[in-house]
Amino acid sequence: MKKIEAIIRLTRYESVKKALEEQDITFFSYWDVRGVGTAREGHLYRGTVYDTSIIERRLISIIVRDENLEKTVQALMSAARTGEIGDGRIFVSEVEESYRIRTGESGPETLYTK
Amino acid sequence: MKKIEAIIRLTRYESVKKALEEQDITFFSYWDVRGVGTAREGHLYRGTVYDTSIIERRLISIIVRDENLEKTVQALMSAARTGEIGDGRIFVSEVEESYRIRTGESGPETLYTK
Amino acid sequence: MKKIEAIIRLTRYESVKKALEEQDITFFSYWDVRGVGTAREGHLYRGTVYDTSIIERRLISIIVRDENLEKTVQALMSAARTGEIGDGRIFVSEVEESYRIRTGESGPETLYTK
Amino acid sequence: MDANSALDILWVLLAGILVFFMQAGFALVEAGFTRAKNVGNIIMKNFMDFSLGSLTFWIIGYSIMYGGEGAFFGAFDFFYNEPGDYHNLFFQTVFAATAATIVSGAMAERTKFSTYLIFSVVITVVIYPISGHWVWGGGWLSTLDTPFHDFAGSTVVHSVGGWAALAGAWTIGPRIGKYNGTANAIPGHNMVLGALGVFILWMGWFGFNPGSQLAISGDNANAVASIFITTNLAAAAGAIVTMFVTWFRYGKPDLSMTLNGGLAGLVGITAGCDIVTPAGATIIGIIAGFVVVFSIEFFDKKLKVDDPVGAISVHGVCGAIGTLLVGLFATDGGLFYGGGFALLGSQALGVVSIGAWAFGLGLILFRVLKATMGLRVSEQEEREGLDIHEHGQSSYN
Amino acid sequence: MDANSALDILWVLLAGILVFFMQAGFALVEAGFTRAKNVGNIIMKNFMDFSLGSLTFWIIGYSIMYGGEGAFFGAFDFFYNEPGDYHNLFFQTVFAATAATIVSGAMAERTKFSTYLIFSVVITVVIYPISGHWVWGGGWLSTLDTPFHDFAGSTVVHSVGGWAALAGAWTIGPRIGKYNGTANAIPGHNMVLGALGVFILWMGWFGFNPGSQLAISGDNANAVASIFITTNLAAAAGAIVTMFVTWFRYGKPDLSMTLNGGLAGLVGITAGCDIVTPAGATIIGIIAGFVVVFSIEFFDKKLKVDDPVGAISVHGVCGAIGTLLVGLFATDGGLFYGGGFALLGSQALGVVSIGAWAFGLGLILFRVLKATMGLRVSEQEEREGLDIHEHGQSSYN
Amino acid sequence: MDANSALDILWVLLAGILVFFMQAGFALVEAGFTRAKNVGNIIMKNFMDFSLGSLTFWIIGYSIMYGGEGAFFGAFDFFYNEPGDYHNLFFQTVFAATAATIVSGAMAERTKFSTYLIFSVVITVVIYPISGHWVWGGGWLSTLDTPFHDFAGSTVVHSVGGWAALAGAWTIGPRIGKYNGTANAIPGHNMVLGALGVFILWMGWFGFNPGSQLAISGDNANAVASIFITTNLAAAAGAIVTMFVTWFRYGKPDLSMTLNGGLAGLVGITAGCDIVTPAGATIIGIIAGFVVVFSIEFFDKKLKVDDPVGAISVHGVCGAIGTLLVGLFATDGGLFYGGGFALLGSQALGVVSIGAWAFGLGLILFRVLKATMGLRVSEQEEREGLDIHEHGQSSYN
Ligand SMILES: Nc1ncnc2c1ncn2[C@@H]1O[C@H](COP(=O)(O)OP(=O)(O)O)[C@@H](O)[C@H]1O
Ligand SMILES: Nc1ncnc2c1ncn2[C@@H]1O[C@H](COP(=O)(O)OP(=O)(O)O)[C@@H](O)[C@H]1O
Ligand SMILES: Nc1ncnc2c1ncn2[C@@H]1O[C@H](COP(=O)(O)OP(=O)(O)O)[C@@H](O)[C@H]1O
Repeated sequence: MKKIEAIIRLTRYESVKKALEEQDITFFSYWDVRGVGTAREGHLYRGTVYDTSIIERRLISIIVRDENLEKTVQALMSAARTGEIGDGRIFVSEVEESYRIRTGESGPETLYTK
Repeated sequence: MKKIEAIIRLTRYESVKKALEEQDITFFSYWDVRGVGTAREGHLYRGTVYDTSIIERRLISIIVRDENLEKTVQALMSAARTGEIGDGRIFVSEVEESYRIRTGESGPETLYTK
Repeated sequence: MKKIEAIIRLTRYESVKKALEEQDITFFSYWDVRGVGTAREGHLYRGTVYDTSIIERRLISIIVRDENLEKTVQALMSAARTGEIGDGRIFVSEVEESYRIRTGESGPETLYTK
Repeated sequence: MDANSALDILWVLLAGILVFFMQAGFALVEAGFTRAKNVGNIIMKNFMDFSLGSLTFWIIGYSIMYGGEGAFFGAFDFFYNEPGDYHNLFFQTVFAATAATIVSGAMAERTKFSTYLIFSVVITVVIYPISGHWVWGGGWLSTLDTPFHDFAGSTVVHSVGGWAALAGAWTIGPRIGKYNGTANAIPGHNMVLGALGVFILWMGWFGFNPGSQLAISGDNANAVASIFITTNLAAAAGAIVTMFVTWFRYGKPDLSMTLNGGLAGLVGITAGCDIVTPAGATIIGIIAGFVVVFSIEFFDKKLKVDDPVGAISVHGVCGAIGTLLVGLFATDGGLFYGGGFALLGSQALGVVSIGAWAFGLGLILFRVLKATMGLRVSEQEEREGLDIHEHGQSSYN
Repeated sequence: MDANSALDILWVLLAGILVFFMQAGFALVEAGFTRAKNVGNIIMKNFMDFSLGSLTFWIIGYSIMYGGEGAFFGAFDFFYNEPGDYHNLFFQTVFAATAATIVSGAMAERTKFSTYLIFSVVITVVIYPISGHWVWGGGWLSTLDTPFHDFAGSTVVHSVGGWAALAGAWTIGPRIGKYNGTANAIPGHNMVLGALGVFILWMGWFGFNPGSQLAISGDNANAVASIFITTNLAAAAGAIVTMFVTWFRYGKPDLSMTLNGGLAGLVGITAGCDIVTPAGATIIGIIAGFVVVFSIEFFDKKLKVDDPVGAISVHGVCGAIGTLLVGLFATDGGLFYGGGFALLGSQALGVVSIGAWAFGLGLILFRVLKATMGLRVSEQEEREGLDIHEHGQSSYN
Repeated sequence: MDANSALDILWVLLAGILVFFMQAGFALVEAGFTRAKNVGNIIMKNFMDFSLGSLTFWIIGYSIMYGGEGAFFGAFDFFYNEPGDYHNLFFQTVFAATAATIVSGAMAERTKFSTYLIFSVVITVVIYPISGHWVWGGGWLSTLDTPFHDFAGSTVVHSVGGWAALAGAWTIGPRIGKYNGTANAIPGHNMVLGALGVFILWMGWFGFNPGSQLAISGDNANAVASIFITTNLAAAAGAIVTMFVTWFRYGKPDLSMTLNGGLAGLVGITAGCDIVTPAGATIIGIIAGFVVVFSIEFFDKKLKVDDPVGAISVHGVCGAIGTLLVGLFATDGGLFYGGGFALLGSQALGVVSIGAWAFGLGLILFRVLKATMGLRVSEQEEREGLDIHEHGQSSYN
């Protein structure tokens, strides 16, 4: 099993969600993070410019069976892209075990989509 | 060392915390996430139903020594379970190194619970 | 590639950020978490003491090329340390793949800091 | 000056303060019912429409509305300066700022700030004072055989704002993500702010309606007290009815709609608050509380006009209904009190003619602005929030 | 009508507006002192108890309280309709809605919304007006040889609310997680809301107490001004004393308790605000500010009655204490001013009899509701929040 | 008492209520413009300075200010107790609490709570009433040949607060992280709170300025109405001008500065609101709205005095400017109305002498406190937040 962590623009979330659904990826978790990177945003408060590199982003965490890795990454990539600096990253790492709390089952089958 | 990430119902957090304490697991971090899955919640705003699959959840992240993996997963699993759809998942992955910032020590001993 | 997750005091964030910049680590994400550990904070509400072990912390997540692991951990460690109980932890794990959404590139080069 | 005159001036000024504070109420309702990323922009618009309105209504608006007895128009005297009448100037100024504020709500979360400033001024010094003159300034609606009766402005203030809001919301189009096939919910970010806003508005209405008596000495005192009762009962009835209607219709009592329901009752009673009985006021409130739910649904789901705060239904529709109901419930001239159809006819004439004026001029105004300087922010600005793009910072940090 | 009469009516109406706005204050205090997941429910309850209260007090409550001179009961006339007296109806209506609101605070975060609506009405049209009649409507406590003195309602309004709240909070039981062996803290989610609420309440009290003079012409003017001073000093003294008591007792000055302290001073002075000196008022405030801390602790830690906002202590206990202290500090009849024990005796009689009435009827009411339609939401609903379950949405998005 | 006298008392009391509510406005502005970790501390300070101020001003402050006709000082009578004058005591009490509150804003986020309590009392009973006596209590500035004219306190209240704030903010030093070479932005955490605060303050100013007429009977009524207009126009003009200045200067209209701009207009018009025309008021507002932007930048970037809410510029600088402008725009005695330089001279004398008094005594006070009990919290406390350290809990949970 693989864990995919995508750090995307807040504003691309709706498209990404739809793209994932189209690939039958209907399970994931997300939360809001702040990203430090090359993208810059000019903020202004009482005449002082500030905070130019901290951008609000959303981190989407999806654990998938190995065979679904490719299509998920592709879906994420195309739906999250704007082509402007600051589109974000996708990181993939290995997950050893997965449990479904409700049933106690474990293994890749717990990631089945229905 | 293993990293255990449990995505649980917000409302099970207190029980989970107690169950972990009983297993001497007194170190962890958590934050609130939103989960997309099969569970559905009917929201209503000004007569429009919406947002049926996004549920507030808590992600608990615990790094444990290998020998504590089993009991931690068990504690989490039983304390977080309600049996209803939407109980959440537990994912386990490998952690290569751990440092205690205060002392600079590294290795599994930094995870000792005294 | 390695993923470094550092759980630090909120109040050390500014120093940590500066230390990372000095090491040319200018890409990372962070979010606020609550940490349960040995540190204790005495809160008081309407005469009742409470919540003594839950502390607001910041989780910094950095994915680096293997050769940058050491210097990043060192920078984090020294900038986040106060020497008091509750300084937090750093965990390191393996990342298999990294994509830059904007360009679609993958591999460790996406982590280049120019 | 004798004590009675001073008393009257005091009352007008105090009522004006209450109406002034309604600006804060409108700002909070609008802020609470929309998303956090736009809240600074909303505050700024509300703050500016009162500021610009105060200045421009003094410069020219008051004169257009009250400066002469023409059928359609007052006069064109700049920089009003009549020391013995400043209490009225104050009271009318705080009234005038209301109409523009209503429009702001319906067009929230997507309107360009610079364009907003311009149409806010046009509404305050052109659209509102001219139709206002027809009714309150001695114009044609006030000289009908059976004069049009709109005591405190169900139509003159609220409907004018509401119909201009309809023109605006329709012209600018819905927020991104609001409609894809069906109507989606875009929940407001803070119901406490919304509720505090409604409490403030409700309080302000005790200046808005009873203050429109413009005096409290002599027999005015009892008239004013009576208006307190009718105003309060209509609001209460509106809130209660809306709550039960949403409860039956959606399965749960809806908070933000119920808040709208209280406002619907208040808007509805505004025209007739001086001339109906407490029981009549309660019935008007009930009707308004009922209508507002279906009206919001109708605009939202049928017409697909995106109005985040329900301003069109609360102010436009309930203002019109409340004005018409005066023709039925007025103890002096109402159909149910044996007055025949004359008053009802005048009410209908007023509602339609002022509605056409406000909607028509609003439509022209917004179309022209759309074609020239642009009405709407860019898609990116709308997605990322007006606070960042229009003002360079977020409001919550 | 002469200028003096109009002036009196104006004053009663203005005071009524201030008391109306206290509804917003109560809503904010209650919302701020509880958790975010229930805040919409809290707002809805406060909004509804004023709306239902306004309607039902007009329909029947006012008549029960003021409609006749019986020892225990006024009259049973429906739909009050006495044009020359509408200012009093308004003032009494906004008063009446206060008692139910107090109960809402003590039972927050676990009460079923539908049940709440019912007992809110019962409190407003049965419990409050009957005991109110005893004191203000010509009933038996006002015809004692030394009449019971409760000028603006320390007992008639606040204690009635407080004791009914005690009956309710006791019957419904504590929130989940509040007690497991010892008392746990369940911190309120927003102290700014709480503080704004207290500022609004403090302001509203300048209508509540001086407005209860019901006139301002002639010598009433100085009497009213004096009540402003006693009210303000007692509030200030209460806040200061509570702050220092919490500071010494807990090591740090506690914000939410200090806010309660200001309210405690206000509730305490309400009974005697017209009849004590500024110094007397200050001492009453000091006592109230002291008592409220220990009372909150006592109910919370000893009796284990879970009252999230401290309503029982602030309104019930400090209302009772303040009423009794009139027997000591009244310049006319108080023990410390040579008046002997007669007044103190009447005060005690009033406090006890009204306390028994409110607590007794409250207990019956809540027990019956518990046995029939149920008083409390399900465990799941309580854990996940009343906003989602009772109203289908969260208040912060 | 005749109706006119009662009317005057009523007006003074009502204006006092409005000024009282400004405390909530100040608390919200200050809370909104600072960070969430200190918000409880800010609320607590504002709540306490009103409470302590109410008590101590009654005990001694009022007597120092109004108790006698000395050139520099009133009298030393404790526990004011003059039943026929309580309305004035109330009005002056709510005024007095304003000066200390202003200081609180400029020193926010780093001041020790216990020290704050002490200097809040010193400002309220020593610094403010003595210079206040010079102008309003019969002291030397009011007996000049051409008396110093400060109708409602641009200098007496606002500048005194502003200059004491300057002394305080300078003595205590900037917040950690505010300056490292250049000035950094430390964004306020909630602009909605800030905006609501400004709406409340604006409303309160309708008590502050027109209430300072201290009467409304007879010709006072028109005078009061005129002050409503001048006050409102200056505020509106200040807000509009500040918005455009920030727009041109920074590329975007800045919300928090614009809010300051409205306040700047209000502070600026306070001295001359009774004696300028509407057009004069508008110009004063324009000047204040212009000055405030550059003043904030000057203190922030040049002098590096860290003032999170802009109190020094809004109250100190705009108060001084507004007072001086009376010398130009007063219809009776102003330079532009042919009155020559006499009034302008008196205004300058008053501004400078009171400025020196407030800044000087403030400086001594803060230096002494710094050397003795300490003015500032520890670095750790400041970083982690005053709420946790001074009060043991966070305000948002
Ligand atoms: N090495 C990294 N570790 C963690 N997060 C990263 C890393 N690199 C980028 N990110 C995240 O991705 C976001 C986008 O990166 P950025 O350089 O701004 O855009 P782009 O990917 O288009 O070059 C950053 O704001 C940050 O949140
Ligand atoms: N593959 C996944 N990747 C990430 N998070 C997941 C994944 N599957 C489930 N989750 C998380 O677990 C939650 C519970 O899953 P759900 O299907 O609703 O319940 P159940 O586990 O009882 O079938 C989801 O809301 C989501 O937060
Ligand atoms: N095993 C763990 N898994 C996840 N988070 C941990 C773990 N151990 C510590 N932490 C995080 O690190 C924080 C600091 O730990 P703590 O024991 O308080 O301080 P110290 O490291 O100085 O002993 C905790 O609050 C928690 O957020």
